[in-house]
Amino acid sequence: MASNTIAGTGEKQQTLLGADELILNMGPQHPSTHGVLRVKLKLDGERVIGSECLIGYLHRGVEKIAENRTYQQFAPYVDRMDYVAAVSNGLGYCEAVEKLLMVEAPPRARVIRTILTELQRIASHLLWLGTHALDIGALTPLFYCFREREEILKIFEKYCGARLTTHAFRIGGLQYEAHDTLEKDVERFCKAFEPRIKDYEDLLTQNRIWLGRTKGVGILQAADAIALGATGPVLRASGVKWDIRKAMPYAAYDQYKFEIPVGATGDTYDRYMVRMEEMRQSRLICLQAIENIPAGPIMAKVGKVLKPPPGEVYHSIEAPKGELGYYVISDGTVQPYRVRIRPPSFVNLQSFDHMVKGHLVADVVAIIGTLDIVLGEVDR
Amino acid sequence: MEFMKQYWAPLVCGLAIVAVLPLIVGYVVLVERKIMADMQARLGPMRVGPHGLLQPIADAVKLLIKEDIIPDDADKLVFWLAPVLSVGAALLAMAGLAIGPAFQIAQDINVGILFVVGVSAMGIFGIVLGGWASNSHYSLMGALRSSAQLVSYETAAGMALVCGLLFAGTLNVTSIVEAQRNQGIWFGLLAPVALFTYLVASIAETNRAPFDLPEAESELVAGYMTEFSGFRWSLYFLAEYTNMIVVASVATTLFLGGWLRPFSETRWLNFIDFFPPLLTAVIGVYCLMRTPKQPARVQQLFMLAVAGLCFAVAAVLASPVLVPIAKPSLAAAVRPFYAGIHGGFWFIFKVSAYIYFFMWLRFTLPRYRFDQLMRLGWHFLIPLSIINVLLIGIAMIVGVYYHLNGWRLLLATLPASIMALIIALFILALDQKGEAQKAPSRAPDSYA
Amino acid sequence: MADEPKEQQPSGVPAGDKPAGSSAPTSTPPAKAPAAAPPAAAPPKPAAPPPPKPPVQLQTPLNNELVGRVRAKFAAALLEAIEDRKQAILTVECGRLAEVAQYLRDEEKFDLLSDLTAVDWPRREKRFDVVLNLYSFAKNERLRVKARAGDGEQVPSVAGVWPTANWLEREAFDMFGIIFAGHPNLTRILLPDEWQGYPLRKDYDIIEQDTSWVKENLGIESGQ
Amino acid sequence: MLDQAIFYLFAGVAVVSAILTVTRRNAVHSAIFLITALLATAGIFLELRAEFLFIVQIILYVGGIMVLFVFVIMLVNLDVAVRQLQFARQKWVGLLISLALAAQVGLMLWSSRKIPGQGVPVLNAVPADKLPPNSEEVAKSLFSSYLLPFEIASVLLLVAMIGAVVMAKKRT
Repeated sequence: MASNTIAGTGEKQQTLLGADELILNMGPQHPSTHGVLRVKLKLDGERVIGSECLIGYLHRGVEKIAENRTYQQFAPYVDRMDYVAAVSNGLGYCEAVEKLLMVEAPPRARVIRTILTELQRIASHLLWLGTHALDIGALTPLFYCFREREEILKIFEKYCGARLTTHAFRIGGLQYEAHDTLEKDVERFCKAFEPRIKDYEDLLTQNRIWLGRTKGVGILQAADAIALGATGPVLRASGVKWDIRKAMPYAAYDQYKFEIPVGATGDTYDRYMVRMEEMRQSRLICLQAIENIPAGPIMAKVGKVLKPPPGEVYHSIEAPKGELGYYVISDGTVQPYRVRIRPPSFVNLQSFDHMVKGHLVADVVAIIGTLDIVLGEVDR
Repeated sequence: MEFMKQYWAPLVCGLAIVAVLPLIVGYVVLVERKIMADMQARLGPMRVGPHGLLQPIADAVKLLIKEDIIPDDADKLVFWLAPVLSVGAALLAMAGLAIGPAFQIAQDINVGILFVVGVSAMGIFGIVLGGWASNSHYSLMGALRSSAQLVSYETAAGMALVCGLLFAGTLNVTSIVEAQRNQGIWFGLLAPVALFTYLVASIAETNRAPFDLPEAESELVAGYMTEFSGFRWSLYFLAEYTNMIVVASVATTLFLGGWLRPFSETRWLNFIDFFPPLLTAVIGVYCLMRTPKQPARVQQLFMLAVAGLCFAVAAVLASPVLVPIAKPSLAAAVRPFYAGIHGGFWFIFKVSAYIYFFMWLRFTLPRYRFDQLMRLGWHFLIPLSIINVLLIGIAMIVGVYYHLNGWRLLLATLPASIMALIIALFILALDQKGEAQKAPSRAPDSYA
Repeated sequence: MADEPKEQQPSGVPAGDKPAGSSAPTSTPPAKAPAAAPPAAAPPKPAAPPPPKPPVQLQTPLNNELVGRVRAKFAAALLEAIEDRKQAILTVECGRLAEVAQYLRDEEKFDLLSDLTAVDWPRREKRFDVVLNLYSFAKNERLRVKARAGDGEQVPSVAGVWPTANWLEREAFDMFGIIFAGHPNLTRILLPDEWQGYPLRKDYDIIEQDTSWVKENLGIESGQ
Repeated sequence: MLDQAIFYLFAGVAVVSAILTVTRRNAVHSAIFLITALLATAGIFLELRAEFLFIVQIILYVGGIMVLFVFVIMLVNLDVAVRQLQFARQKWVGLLISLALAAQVGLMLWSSRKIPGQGVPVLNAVPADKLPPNSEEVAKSLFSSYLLPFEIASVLLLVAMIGAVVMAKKRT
């Protein structure tokens, strides 16, 4: 939120017509900044010659809150960070604390966790697709995406009673046994979902305007992406085949076959294609997982009061937005000494300045959209 | 009094248009929302009246009683003037349109179609000045985009009109339609490329998606309208939709045969005359079928009333067709009624189809970027329209030489159109090749 | 700050987060809310030290090739190398953090800086840990690098090594008040510019700021 | 009677807004008044039953040129323009010249009234319904008797257009 010079625009740039640069303040109230992101754009006509993200409008001090709650009490808070992918947040936190406790969730819990997390990934990507398309001016995909997302949220609701901030998992496993129809629901959704993805692709993938608006826009080379710490689909679209689900499998991902889609040029179109393919892969994972959900307990043996032995652990998962890391330090008490959350949106947003330079105002919204940020997570 | 006697009919018509047009626009908006909802797997407005049929009235009331906000640093005079200009130009353009052979406000203007085009183009000042007067960056950028866009696409649209005028040989609206009747073929069929060019350019001129950059809500919030609220905003809205009706009417008049029935001169196709009454009757039957499903008694009554209205319209439309069959002696007497009533129907039908196409595009396509819009305009549409005029002109000469007319004129104009398209695409491809060679250089200026 | 005697020990000290021999369960743990902590900061903490546990050696010295190479290169600058729950942790001398970072990125291929953050240990002489979480694509391996810094001490910025550190260091500055020397633009990022204090420090107290804000803007005494 | 009233209305509007065009400090206001003046002139054309001229005036001047004017004006920083001196020092010279011009025109009009058949020919009013279709007449005269001037004007415009393109190309 600090006001300061715009990084990288120290040199005076020659503007067309010699007119003054225009400072355009985009947000925090703007239809396509996806929340309360505020971007200060330096414009020459409509061309962006510098930008600065001002964030923090949604800062709630989640990390400070963590220090004053017990391990279990803090779990619902993580749902409020990336509130469109609450299940993933919960998974990351639960697994991090489990690592700290040196326990492991039972197989059944892990498989159900995987199913729900993959559904959440699809839901998150659907929301991204809808809003991204809306930013670029296609109205209709938004409603299609919400239609499918609704089905996923219904499954969540059936499972744990909540749709958005689900708090679906517990440290050590699951609180709830899977409802009787979980497999059937997931299967029905997955069966119906395949042709639906095709619908979106029909609307967008070959559309000349869509190509024009996304190809070559916001290019992030692989080296730049790594240097800027970008993870998740943003990194993969740049051609780096890295997915924590494969690299350091957690939950039950080591049991399932899936592909990691990668892009080539790292432009907005590649990120679009990568996320579309990820939805397909997530669907495949869900289908594989419901084939065989092992029987057994859903909770590991953890006490009612969690007192992890002193020490620290960093655990990260592949959230829909990228690497979601939890760095938890225990001092042996019931409350974490420190919980650091490595938010993918926050780090990915940092590439924005790099990507947007030289583009037009219209591309700014495309690039904000393609980064798939959630301000609840950026600001925490 | 002399004055009144001479001008009372246009005056009354003008007043009627000014009074009724907001209502029509309101329902166009409702229809748009309903179509959009249908395409997007939802219901759209359903609360005010059965199927939201009273929604436009509720919206109008809401807009009228909203607080009128003028930003502190706005240029008050211009801020006040701009929406009025916009809507004034749009309404004035309506005066030149002929909905039927007899129904035209400014009757027989010698430069009819030019009047419509020219006056409606003045509405741009409302947008530009409104955007400037708001003293907001978003508004200003919307205004800049709008003026650049209009100037670019006006050229292409004008060239497309020239094509149609070449066939008609007159600028008079009524005569243009008469010319199409005499030719027995619509000019849109003779010059499909011109129709296409005009279609695209008219979307751009009315700031509709995918060319709605001046008000692109995801980029510029609402562009030039950002700072406008309440009644002023609704004036802009009225102007936008009126402009849609105007461009659709111009296209209908010049390319789609105006108020003529499809194949109006082909006798054996006369059964098409039954289409208008049948269509309205079917709508009425549908309303009747929906009536029992309405939740409240009031809504059921309303639905019945709508159905009744449909049947009444169907009856009116059917009478000029049925009467000559029943009593051939009355055929001549019924003829003017037929022209008026069915002409009105067909005109409105074609305009609606044209506007439906606008809406369809809006819900389907993403938005162009500004430089892409400019490139499409200058590198494709303008060359295409100019070449098309040239080649159609040559085709006309060929047609005169070989005494081609009516459908046979297609022999000359169709190859011309195809050639124009090929040449324009070739130019575009060349251009893109050049663009690719310059690849990493900065993108072209946005306000080229 | 006043814990003078808790000097650093040579490598082999487990748990970089413990002031002294942490494996001894009887030693005072770094109490979560030290005396300086705000009275109203939290529900009362279990003040009692954790019950004695079987001394599980969670933090074991680490001696793999990587550590060997780093030690060979930086010798004394590598203060300790341990492993906690199978995660490698190196503690390096604060002043040479950027050098070590450069080496780890270029030579050891830790090309992704996953995370950079800090931890506050107010009872320790050098109260802050600056923690870097590195990842190597080539080795599929994570590494945590820590540097201890005192209050007001300048930590060399690694923004030149990994540009992503730019915002992460700003956040650490915002939350802890750690000064990163050589950072291009070290300003608050999440909190407003006029914010007083650094919230993630353990002794942070919002009451004063809150009271003064209420007084200034509402003209009444704060009820807190 | 009505015709004259309308004429004086348009003429008055044209003159007043022409004056306002040069006296307004705000360039956008000036542009608005210029548009008004052009529209009023177009109105006079219409009154003279010169429909084609009327619509060309609107399409070209109002719809085309003025849009570009306003476009450029909006790009210019208005605050600077407001602070600058509005009239240059040559204003007395300008006044003199315009007075001389006015005198010339007035003299011509006056003399033509005095000596019929000489000076400016005064057209006899033709009833509206007897007028030949206006646009056709314009087209015929343009492409027959005035073909050469028309072509010269076209070439001139083409040259100007190419010049503009060349100058714009140089910048990039």
